[in-house]
Amino acid sequence: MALLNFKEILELIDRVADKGLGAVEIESSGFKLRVEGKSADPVVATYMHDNLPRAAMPGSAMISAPGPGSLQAPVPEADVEEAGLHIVTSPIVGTFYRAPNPESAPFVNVGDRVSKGQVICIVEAMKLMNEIESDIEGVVAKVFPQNGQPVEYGEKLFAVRTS
Amino acid sequence: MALLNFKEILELIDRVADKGLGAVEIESSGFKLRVEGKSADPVVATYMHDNLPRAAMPGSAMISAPGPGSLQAPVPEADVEEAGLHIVTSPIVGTFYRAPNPESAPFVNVGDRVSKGQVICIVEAMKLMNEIESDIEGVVAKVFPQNGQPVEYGEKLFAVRTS
Amino acid sequence: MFSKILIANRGEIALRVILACRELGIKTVAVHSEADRNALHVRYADEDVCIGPATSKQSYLNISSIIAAAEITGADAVHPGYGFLAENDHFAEILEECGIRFVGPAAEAIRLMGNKSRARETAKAAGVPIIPGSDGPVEDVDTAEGVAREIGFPVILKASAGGGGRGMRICWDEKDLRTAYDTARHEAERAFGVADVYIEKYLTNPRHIEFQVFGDTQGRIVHLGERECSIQRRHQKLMEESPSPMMTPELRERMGAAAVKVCEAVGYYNAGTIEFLVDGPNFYFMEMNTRIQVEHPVTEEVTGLDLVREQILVAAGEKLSFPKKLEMSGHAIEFRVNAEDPVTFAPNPGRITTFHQPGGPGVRVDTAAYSDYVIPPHYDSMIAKLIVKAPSRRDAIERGRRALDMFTIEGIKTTIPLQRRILGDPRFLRGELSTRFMEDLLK
Amino acid sequence: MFSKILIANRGEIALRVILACRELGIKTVAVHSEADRNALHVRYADEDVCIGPATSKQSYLNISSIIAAAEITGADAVHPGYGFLAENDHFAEILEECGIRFVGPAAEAIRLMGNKSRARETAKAAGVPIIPGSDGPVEDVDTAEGVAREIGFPVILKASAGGGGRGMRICWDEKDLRTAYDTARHEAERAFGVADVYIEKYLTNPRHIEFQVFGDTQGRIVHLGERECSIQRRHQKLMEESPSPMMTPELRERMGAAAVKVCEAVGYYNAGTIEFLVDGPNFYFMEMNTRIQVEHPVTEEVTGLDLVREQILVAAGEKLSFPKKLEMSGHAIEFRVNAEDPVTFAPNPGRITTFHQPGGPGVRVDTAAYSDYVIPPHYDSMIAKLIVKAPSRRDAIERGRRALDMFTIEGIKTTIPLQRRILGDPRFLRGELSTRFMEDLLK
Repeated sequence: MALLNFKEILELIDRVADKGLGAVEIESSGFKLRVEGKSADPVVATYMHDNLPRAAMPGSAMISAPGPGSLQAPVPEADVEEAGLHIVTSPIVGTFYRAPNPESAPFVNVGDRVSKGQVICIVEAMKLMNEIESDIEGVVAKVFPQNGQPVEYGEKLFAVRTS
Repeated sequence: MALLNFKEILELIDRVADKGLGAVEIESSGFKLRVEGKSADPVVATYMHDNLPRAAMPGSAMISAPGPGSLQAPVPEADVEEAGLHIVTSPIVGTFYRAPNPESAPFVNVGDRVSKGQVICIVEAMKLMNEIESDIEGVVAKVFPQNGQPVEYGEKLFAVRTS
Repeated sequence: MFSKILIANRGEIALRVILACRELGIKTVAVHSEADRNALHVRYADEDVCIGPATSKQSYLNISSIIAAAEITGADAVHPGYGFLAENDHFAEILEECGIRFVGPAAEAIRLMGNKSRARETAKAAGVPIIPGSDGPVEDVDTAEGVAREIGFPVILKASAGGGGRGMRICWDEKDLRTAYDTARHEAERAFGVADVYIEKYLTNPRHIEFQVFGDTQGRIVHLGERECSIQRRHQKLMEESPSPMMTPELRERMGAAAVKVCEAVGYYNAGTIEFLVDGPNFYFMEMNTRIQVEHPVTEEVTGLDLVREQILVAAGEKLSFPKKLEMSGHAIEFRVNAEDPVTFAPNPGRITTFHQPGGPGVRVDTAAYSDYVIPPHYDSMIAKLIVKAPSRRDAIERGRRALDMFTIEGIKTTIPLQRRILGDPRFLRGELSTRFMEDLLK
Repeated sequence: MFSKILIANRGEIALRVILACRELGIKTVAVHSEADRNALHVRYADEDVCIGPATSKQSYLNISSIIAAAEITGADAVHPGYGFLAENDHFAEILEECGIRFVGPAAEAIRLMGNKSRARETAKAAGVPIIPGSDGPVEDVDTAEGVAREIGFPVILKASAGGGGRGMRICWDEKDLRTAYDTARHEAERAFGVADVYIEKYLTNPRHIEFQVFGDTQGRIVHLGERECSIQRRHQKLMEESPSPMMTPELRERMGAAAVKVCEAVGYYNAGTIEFLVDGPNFYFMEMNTRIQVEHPVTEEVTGLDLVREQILVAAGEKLSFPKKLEMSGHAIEFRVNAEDPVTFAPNPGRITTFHQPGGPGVRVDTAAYSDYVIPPHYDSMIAKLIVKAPSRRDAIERGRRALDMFTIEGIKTTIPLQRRILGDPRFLRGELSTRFMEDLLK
């Protein structure tokens, strides 16, 4: 069995019943388990074992093949998983700048040590230069966007090695 | 069986019943088990192990709850599975008669021995009386339709015990 | 009015009939083969009867099964849809003998007009121009060759009982003809149960334009304008539109009058289609379809009528519900979405994993498909019809483009990419159509 | 004409704008929250930008994020849809300051008319009857009580900035008013960011009838007939139809003229709706919606216009494309299909396991849902709009019935059973509607 053995399934069933839960659903590539409690209605705990939205129609299409104009950052997912790496994401939509102005040096470079609260880049939105601070201490391991590139909300900006 | 053996399935069913759960559903490539508790709607235990359209929308609805006017014979599937039983189905659409005319005795009754080729009923279609022959030798174990009832193509007429 | 109609068909047309019945308050009976247990027409009908195994011959073409199904369910009428038994005069006749109304023309009209070679004679007798060719079916290959030499090559062999391209062969010379004769007869036999073929001069670059006709049993017969159906691949229509971009009011009047004349010659009633080939300034009667067509929605969209509803009303003895001079407005295009490889045209049955259809103004989708539906390999590959309507042809094309772009079908291949390509073709945009359009496009 | 439009919305209206843009050859940018990554508007737009987390306030209501998204994608116009920022004058203003066109009226018109209490004053000044009530927002509960005593109970509290039933409370006596005042303000604050509420006489049995208006920047303003919207539950419309079964040509002319007069008073352009309450022979201006409405398709179906296309054309400076006297024909009904329990009305988000929409003539479905779509719990519960059109109200009802019957949505509960029940109600069939219809039906 892909994920659970029979004893584990029974244990799950007992747990759902004993705790009076609505339902538990487990889904993993090619495997699916759903236990519904007495009540019915919505799912209380959903556990998905892979990162990919399974059959979600537009999702799968978007992720596997971003449209020509898509702003999805084409970052390989593996980068994110790497142990000891913390990802700083953009809190706003705008244009990413590594330096305060075109003549200056970048706020930070790969290999630089940054402290929590240190300004590491600027995201310009509506003519405002928003200084983005590092939310962690560590060493810059990667800069994701190019200088001057548009970034979305939640888009990866930096990877910071903390260990 | 892909995932669970028969004992395990029984154990699951007991567990769902004892705990008063809504349902348990397990799905793995080519294997699906769903046990619904007492509450909910129809299906008590569905076990699909084959290549048939899986979650085919109208199918599931038709099978679990035939519409008000549906001609689907409401035969419990369990009957069919019984070992040593051969099912004689209707080769045509029409009206099922157990006897050549209203005054006569039925061609066969439960418990009668039938030989291959023996006429066992009539299906009337377009004013024609079509004599239906048994395609096997054995003892009549069950007559599915009532006398005078309409039957579809492929609908179960008789169960014949061959062993 | 009928109280219960049995639909002797499957797929989108069976659903189409169900929805017309529902609006009229008529109960419905679906019949289905073993392969169609999960089909939507079975789900949405009030009753359903399994009539045989997957093979059409033993189910949807099985007359006695279908009539027995009508009898055991107490249906008082049968709608045949299109294809299958829709143009089988024998079926219409037996039904009437059993006291069950056939939603279509009289059996006699099917016999006269559904048979292609007899229809030619009828049209000729009514003074409507026909394409030069044989007087009726040709008895053997030598007779065929004689006719061909007389009218001159190229010629085309056609199944007398046929339709939809089956039993059809183009012959450029005697050698072609000798080879094609048997194949065409064999195909006709397999498809329609009758091997008869006739022969016609083959026009190399004509337009295929058909007129929707409608008659009631009180003797009134009218036409509802034309449909441009030149975009075909292997004699199968891929797209249809109304009005035709080449049509003038004068030509419409002449062709419409000819269409009505042919119908009057046989006392036709219910829905029918007169197909013409148009070659330069000339038009020729080609054949008549004595049934509702796949492409009836384009006429519905420009006339505002519900033709299937009208069929049922007329079959029940009512008068045509619309005025003689119908106001038509706008431009409608239909796209037949087939489960086929858009490049090789190989049928591509299988499971539809994702199905999302376009909406918004002027968009209609007639389909019996859905997410998770498994297209059986036994039947026609058409899984949906997309119909768009807009004030002008140009707007309808834009609407069609966006609707095709936003029609998402995954898990199988469809003709959508091909139709998107057609919409981008300059000749198509200019309305320069002919039955050779696809051949030229794919060169 | 614009080359790229950003759509500051989600769901079916975002798709609706995308399809209008596609027909006009305009590129589109979708914005979306983290919860909407798999939404169809993201899939079908040419570009997409994630603008924030699931909460509306931080995404679809986040003005700076949306404007930044327009800037980084180079959009030259923004369509706000309905809801969210559609009636936010500040948003319209900033956009224009940034050189991005707002597809809607001038910010000043939103300020004057989008604000309910100011709109009352405008209508009053233009000589259009209004319901007795406060002159603008009431400052505190004592003032409210004073007004209520003057005009007499029952009264209704309404959010000045509002719409869609949020921040609305009916008060039958002083005690009700004292309790409701704070709640209504709180709800208004949460929904629209402005707590102001005003007070009006509450009519107990009126009809809710609205007029679609449309103006261009050349100063022409017309109305496109009425929509009957009396069927509401908790001030949320469930079904709309056009024309209203109670309307006479004379009343339509008087109400339409009043609607146009209100618009002229503020130099209104683009799409708008004037809502009236009709009480016996009297009608009262209630409020104006300075945006496209959810129910715009019923007007599209009877006029043959594409209102979203028209919005874009007018925003680009073009003249209204239609003649002053529009021919309207047929009868259209819209059903809002919400993911709600039809009995308890509790929202019912979750995964749609099966989704099959009806087709055939006269049926339109505008939706962003599909099989396997997971309805997020963060937003509106409307998942589809079913619109039917037929020659008469009676036929439209039959068509609506069969379309609802053949609309299959599984996995979640919807309002469809409730709407089927409404279609069977004798008062509905007779056209005896009022805003109390649902209350009486569910008694």
